[in-house]
Amino acid sequence: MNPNNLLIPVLLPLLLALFSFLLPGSVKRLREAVSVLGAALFVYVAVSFFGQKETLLTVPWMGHGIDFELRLYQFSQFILLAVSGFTFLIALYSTVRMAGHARLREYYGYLFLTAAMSAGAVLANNFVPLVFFWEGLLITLYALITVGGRGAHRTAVKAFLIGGFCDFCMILGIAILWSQTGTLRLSDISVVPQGLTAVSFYLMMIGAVAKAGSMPFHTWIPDAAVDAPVTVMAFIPAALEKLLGIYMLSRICLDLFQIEVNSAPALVLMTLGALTIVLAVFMALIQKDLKKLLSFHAVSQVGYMMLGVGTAVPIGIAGGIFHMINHAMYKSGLFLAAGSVEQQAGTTELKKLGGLARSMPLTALGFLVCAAAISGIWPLNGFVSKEMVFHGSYETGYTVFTVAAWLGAILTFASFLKAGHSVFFGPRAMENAQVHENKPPVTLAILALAALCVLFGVWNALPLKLFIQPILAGHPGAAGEHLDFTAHALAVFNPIALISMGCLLVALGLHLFGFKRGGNKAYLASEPIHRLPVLHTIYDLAEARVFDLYEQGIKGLQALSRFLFRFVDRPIDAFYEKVVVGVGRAASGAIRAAHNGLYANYLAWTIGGLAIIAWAIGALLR
Amino acid sequence: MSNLWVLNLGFAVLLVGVGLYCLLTMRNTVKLLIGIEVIAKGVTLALVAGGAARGNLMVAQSLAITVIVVDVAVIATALALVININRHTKSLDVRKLTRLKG
Amino acid sequence: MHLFLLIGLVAFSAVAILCRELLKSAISLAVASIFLALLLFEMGAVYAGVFELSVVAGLITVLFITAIALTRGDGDVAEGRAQRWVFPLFFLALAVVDVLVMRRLLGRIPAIQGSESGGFSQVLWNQRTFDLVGQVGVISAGVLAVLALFRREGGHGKGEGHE
Amino acid sequence: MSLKKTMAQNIQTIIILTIFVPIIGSFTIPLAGLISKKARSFWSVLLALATTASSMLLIPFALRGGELAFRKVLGLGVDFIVVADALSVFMAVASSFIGALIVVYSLGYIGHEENQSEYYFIVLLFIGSMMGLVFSANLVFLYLFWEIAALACWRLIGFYRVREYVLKADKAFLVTFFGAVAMLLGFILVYAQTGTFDLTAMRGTAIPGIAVLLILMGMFSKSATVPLHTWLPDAGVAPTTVTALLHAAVLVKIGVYAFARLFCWTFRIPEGWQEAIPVLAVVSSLVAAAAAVVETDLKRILAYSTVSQIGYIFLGFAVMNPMGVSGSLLFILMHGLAKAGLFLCAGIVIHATGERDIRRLGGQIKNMPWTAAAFIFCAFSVIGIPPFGGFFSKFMVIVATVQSGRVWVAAAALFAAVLTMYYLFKVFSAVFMGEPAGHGHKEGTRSMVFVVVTLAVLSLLAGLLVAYPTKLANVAAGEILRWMK
Amino acid sequence: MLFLYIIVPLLLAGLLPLLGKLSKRLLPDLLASAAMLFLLVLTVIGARPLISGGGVIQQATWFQAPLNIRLLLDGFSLLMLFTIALVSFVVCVYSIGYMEHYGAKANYYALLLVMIAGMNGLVLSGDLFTIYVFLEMAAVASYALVAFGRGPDELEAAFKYLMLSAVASAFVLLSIAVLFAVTGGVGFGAVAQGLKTLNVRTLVGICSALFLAGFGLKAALVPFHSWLPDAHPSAPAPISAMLSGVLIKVSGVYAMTRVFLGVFGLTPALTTVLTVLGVVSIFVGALAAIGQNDIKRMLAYSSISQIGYVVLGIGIGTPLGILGGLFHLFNHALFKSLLFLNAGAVEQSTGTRSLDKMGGLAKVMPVTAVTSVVGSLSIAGVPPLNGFWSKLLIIIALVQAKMLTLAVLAVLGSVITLWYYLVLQHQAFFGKLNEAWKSVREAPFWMSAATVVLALLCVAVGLAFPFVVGTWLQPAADALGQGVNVALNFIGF
Repeated sequence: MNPNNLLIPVLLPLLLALFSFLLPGSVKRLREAVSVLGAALFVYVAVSFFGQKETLLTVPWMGHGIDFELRLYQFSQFILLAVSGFTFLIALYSTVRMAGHARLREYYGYLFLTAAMSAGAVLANNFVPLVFFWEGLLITLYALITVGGRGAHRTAVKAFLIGGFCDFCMILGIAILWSQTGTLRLSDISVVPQGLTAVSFYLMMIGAVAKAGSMPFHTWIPDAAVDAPVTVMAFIPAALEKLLGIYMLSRICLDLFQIEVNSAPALVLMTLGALTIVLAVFMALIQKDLKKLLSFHAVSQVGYMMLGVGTAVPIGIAGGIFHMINHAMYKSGLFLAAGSVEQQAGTTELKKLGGLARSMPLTALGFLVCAAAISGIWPLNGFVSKEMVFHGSYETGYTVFTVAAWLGAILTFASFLKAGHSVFFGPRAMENAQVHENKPPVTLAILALAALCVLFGVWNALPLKLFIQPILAGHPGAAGEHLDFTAHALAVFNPIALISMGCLLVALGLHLFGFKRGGNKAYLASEPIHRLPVLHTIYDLAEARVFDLYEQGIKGLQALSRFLFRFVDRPIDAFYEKVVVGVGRAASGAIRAAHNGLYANYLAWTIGGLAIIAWAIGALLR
Repeated sequence: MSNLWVLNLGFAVLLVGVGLYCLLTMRNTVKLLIGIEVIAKGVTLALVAGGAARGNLMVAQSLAITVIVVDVAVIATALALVININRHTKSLDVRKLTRLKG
Repeated sequence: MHLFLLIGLVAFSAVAILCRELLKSAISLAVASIFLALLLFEMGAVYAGVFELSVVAGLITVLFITAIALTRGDGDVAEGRAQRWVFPLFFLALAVVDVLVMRRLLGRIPAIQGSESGGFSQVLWNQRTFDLVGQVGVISAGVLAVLALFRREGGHGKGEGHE
Repeated sequence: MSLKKTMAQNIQTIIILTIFVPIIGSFTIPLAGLISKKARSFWSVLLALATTASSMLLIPFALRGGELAFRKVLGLGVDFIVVADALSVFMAVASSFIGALIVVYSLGYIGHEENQSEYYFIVLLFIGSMMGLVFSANLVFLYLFWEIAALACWRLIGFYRVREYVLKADKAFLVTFFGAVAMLLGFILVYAQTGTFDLTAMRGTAIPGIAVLLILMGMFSKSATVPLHTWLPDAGVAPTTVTALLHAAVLVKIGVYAFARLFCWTFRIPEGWQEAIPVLAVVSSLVAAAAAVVETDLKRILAYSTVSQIGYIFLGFAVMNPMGVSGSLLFILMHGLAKAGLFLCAGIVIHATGERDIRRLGGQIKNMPWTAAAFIFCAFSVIGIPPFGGFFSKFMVIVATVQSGRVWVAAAALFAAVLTMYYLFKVFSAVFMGEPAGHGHKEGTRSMVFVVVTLAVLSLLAGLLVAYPTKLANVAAGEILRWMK
Repeated sequence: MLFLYIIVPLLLAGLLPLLGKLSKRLLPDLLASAAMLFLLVLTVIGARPLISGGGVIQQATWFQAPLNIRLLLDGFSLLMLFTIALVSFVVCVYSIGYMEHYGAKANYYALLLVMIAGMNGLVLSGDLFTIYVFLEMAAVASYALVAFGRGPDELEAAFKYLMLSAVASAFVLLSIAVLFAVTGGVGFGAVAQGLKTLNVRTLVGICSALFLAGFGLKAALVPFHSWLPDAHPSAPAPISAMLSGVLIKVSGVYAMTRVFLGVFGLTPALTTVLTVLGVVSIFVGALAAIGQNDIKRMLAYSSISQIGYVVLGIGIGTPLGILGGLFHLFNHALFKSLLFLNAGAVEQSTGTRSLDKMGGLAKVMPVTAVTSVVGSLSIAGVPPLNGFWSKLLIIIALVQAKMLTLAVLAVLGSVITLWYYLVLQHQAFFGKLNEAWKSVREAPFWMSAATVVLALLCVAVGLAFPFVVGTWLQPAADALGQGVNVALNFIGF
């Protein structure tokens, strides 16, 4: 393949973005049409790239080893395909959902810019273009969130700042890695993390997992769920950022660094993953707004991926990556469904919704399938990938992570029972009387994603063999082993799978218990857990954003800044304004006071001066 | 002769000292001018004594005369100043001349 | 004789300074001038002595007396009371220091003997001509100064304006 | 041979023109002012553009790695020596170009003030002194142009003749003068050691630490680096065009240029200082960023931001590896574009609303969308977000710092970048977002908006087409560090 | 020919009081300015070629008849003559406008001319005693000129000035008397020769101290400076310019330098004392100036400070130091005169010297404002103005002489200098226009012309400093650099 073709996935969306920017706002349908068609073309390009031989494009750029290098190989082919697919679906969905929005022009522009940047980041084989695209995504993220309206700006800034901080960490990591290895080419690097390179690993890991939305860098996601357009949520935090983040994390763990099983980096990653799973899902459980609930799950699920990749055993890694793609599908589907509901019912508050299954059957179907998938119901894709992660974490010997993952599974299912129950079943809420099914592009997108969830679950061999196994083939940990995860992908009768099933039952029980306790109101089903003695306090604190690292960080920044300002900057200024001027004035005053106008005084100076000079000359002569 | 020169020089210095004392401690402006005159006398003495001691008497005399002439001019100007000041302040006290300071 | 004249010179100078009345001071100064003139005579410096006698003892005394008469302000200036005992102390100290310094100089200072030729006027005219120009200049400066300070016309301009 | 000679002569002529067109031209501006206001404005813009054009003519020469030094013997060891290489050409182009844009902007901004003749006169003199400075290869002439710049800066900061403002101008002048004379003393120490002021003759000379300290005081005072920085925020009392000029094009870049020219290009400085300067730079960066977070005056925030960014430039030069040096050079360009844009945007806001306290501003995006967009573009560039130009320069500086083994310094610098991000967004939110404070403010004249949009677009283009300036910067970096080999 | 420098002003001074009866304004203005212009041209065209081969001694003539007056001219004297002629010409031009309201112009010019004659004579004399005589001549004229306004301030200042000067003269004379007694002569050559043959270090030390006190008082070196802040501000502005610009340099610095470098020979002890005095003067003068509210008093303190630089430079004793010191002397004559003339213009227009009451005068007095900016920056040592180059040379010389501490102090001094000049600028010219001065007009033509000439000279000397240094200063520094040899060579004449 001609290496220059590698620019197409970047340039095509870029052109689409420019088209959208330049097209006057008054032109209505053309923009949507071109966008959908263009996105389809994008998918076509990605598909045609799939399975190609490894291709490298190198353009000299800035010297110092900074070249514009793109590399197409199995992993990037796969991610590229996913990116293009989601772009297409979101574009399709947006034609309805965003119709008539005041800033449509910018919306599509940023959408395709995001796609272009993502494609670039995925293909980049040199750290500088990688960071270029990677960090460039911050701008589109910022811009897309602000499309949500005036109130969204705060959230957009939050997202930007968190992302920026983590990206800077990654830059530092890259810088260290470069200084250690002497090259910026990703494909040339493979080091053992120790000493400085370990620092580099952690820093780059922060960048990667933060992009994916891991704790504690997740806090903008629930905020954005409220402020940003739901398509943006479905596109970025739910899909693209997971793809990119976990892609990067896998690159770091598989290629750039040689991570041993249960080595310190692996344990750190797993711990972070486990914490993310549990803490985020606890937050998700008690949410009373569908979009917020979904957004917390978007965080929680990252934990599985990190846990999987962090196990450093082949099945775990494969599970993590597989979970990434699965999650992108069902979480997008869920967000899109939520968006559909929002568009039709005007709200996503669980309390105000109910019984929509009849009036919006297709949306409900899509939602339920996706919810089942995320909960890990057999035989959907979520089950497969989660099982792989469970296996992987179990293999490391640290069962505690497996337990945490199971706990997450329980609560995930419980919260989706609550959500599904309160939105689509139960008595129909008064406000929802006039709700109808949404337009075809919307349902099409949702159903397509749901169908993929089923497909990847039932025919899991397809993604596993096509996508996942080739990626791991070159991995040192898997070298020599014959990789085949399909064998027991859907196997139920093994201890781990059985425990997982049991977890689901526990979740059902919890839900029913809560449902009864809450006076048959589904949205209150999580209240028993919410009300648990210690947990309740913690929840309150969390609601007050005490655990929000961003808010605390900003407070810290401000405090530090005030400190530096008051005790370093101002004293320096005071030195000039007060001390120097004061000393000058004081000296001047003293000298002026000495000139008191008395002749005798002046004469005394003269004679004294003569005496001193005579003495000095005498002394110096000797 | 050298000893005589030293003697004269000693007295000349004494005169200058007395004159400086006057300038330092006295208040009356006219008195100060008298102090200046005393100093001038000391200087004249020193000049002539110097000449006399080394056989340069004629030069010394011409120098002394010039000094005296200069002295007159200075004293005249000074007295004119004193009289003018006296017109303004109605006083001869040098310690009241402290308009200019700082 | 020489020493006597020197002591007289210093003594009258001191009196001129310590005298409470300006007029007496001026006269004491004139007497001191006469002593100096005698000293100069004694040293052979006749012309300088004559000049001293006429100009300093005469002209300057007249100037002083005129000024004292014009100002009539000697009554309002009270010299410090301490003068009576401070001056002797100062004088004594000065004299002691003077004697000490001069004794160290005694006979120690090498010197080049002058080799003068010609009389006074020749020296004055041939060697110190430039000084004469200077004298003329200084005198004219003095005259112009007095003229400027006692000028009638013109007023004070803005000189008095600022305080 | 003769061809080469004619070319050298051409280059000489161009350099002389670049230096003296603005300097001599500046003195004709008051004369043009006698004709009419229009003539003066036109003439000023023309001069500025001519300077830019003439400096740009040198780019091909510099890209070829050409280095030309020629001298006019004046006696007393202070010959007028001019050196044209990639470094000086890079600086000259960056400064004169941004300067020219600011002059265009001034047409709208200063259009109704008094003392316009003086304004344009001094601005052109300012630009001219910068041109002279970058081409000077004699320490005395370096100092000379240095002080002319300080002088111009003094008049311009006190442009509004309010007493407090004039006092701030005095402060600026005094602090920079203090630093400058200290630097002069340093130069003289070097002179006492080498017996020459000629930089070209001193390449690779090791100089004593005390001289480094003294010279550094000059650079720090001019480039407003902690602890000699507080005059720069105070200089915000000047018309915004002036502040933009100070921050972006001319003044603060002088110090860093001198750093590159002296401590990288010419002298070998003692080990201890090589270790200390990066730390000093990053401390400056941090303190200033912190101050920017706390301040509420729009222009003071931006001023502290400059102080903070200057720290990076120093850092890049101070680590003395090719990447750091070319990163810092790029930084000068990128920061110049973006900071000029930010200030000029702030100028539009201040011009329209008469308000500088960000707590009393808000919602201006409604009234001035172009300005808001330009502001955020430039802010992205200053923060260092791709694809804007600032990203590359910051990235290179950080990477170079790590490469030189100073991981903690790089980490601190990145932390300052986080602060930068925070305060710039704070400013943007406070000024353009939120509830509108006051309505119906106009966006400013066409020339003003044109310039800010141009700067914003240039900030973006500088990132997308970063390869071109980098080429020049790399050539310069190679030349600068040549003696190290 | 050189005798013209003395006799022309002196004769004119004698004539003017008579001519003044004929024409109160025009004739004195015209004649004085013409005489000064004549001397200036004479210096540039006539006198400079004389010293192409080093110093000369010229026999004065009176209508072709030789007089027994021998005038010494070397590079140093020439520089001083040039400075005197330049500043006094500008001052005369300025006086045309300024002295209108004082009246008695003829008398004023006569005194001024006597003063100039005195300074010229001082510079041209080759004899310690003659130096004293002409010093007194200039001084007596200057007492009267300080008191010319006859206000209480003026009289008080003149009185103190006179009383301190008289003491200084006595010191000088005493020293001359001792030298005369020891060496048997008062000519430079005789004294130098005598001191060379005799070994009288202690005596020379004492004489040095006396000379330093005497001439130091004339030059207003701290601690002998106390009269200057009173006398210079009180005088009419052109006279302030004259005093600060030339008189303290001629009767103080020139005489001191001549004696120490040309007759005694600079010893390390003297170097130390001179440089320390110089630095102390720099700081005392500069610090005192910060707190001043009277514009002219500030300038006067500034003179003390700048004289400190001159003495510092010369005191180093190295060729470069001397060059720097002399250059600064010349420059200071230019810019300090300029600043005093500016102050005079402001005083005349607004009627006040108080900085507090001024403000924003740049708007109504643009020429004065611009020229004063030039002067201020120049004196602070901002390039490319002339003050920078001379300070640069001094500091280079200090560093080369390994006097690093003094160099740092000198540099700091120039920062303080800039400080108070900025205070002056923002109080007087910069800043908002004070309401009271809305109707103030720019100074009359001749005054503005004088300031513009000086300002242009400041710039021109700054830009063309190699030329100026080569033409006027290098010969002067060379003459001094030879030390006592110059004087010894002249003994045969």
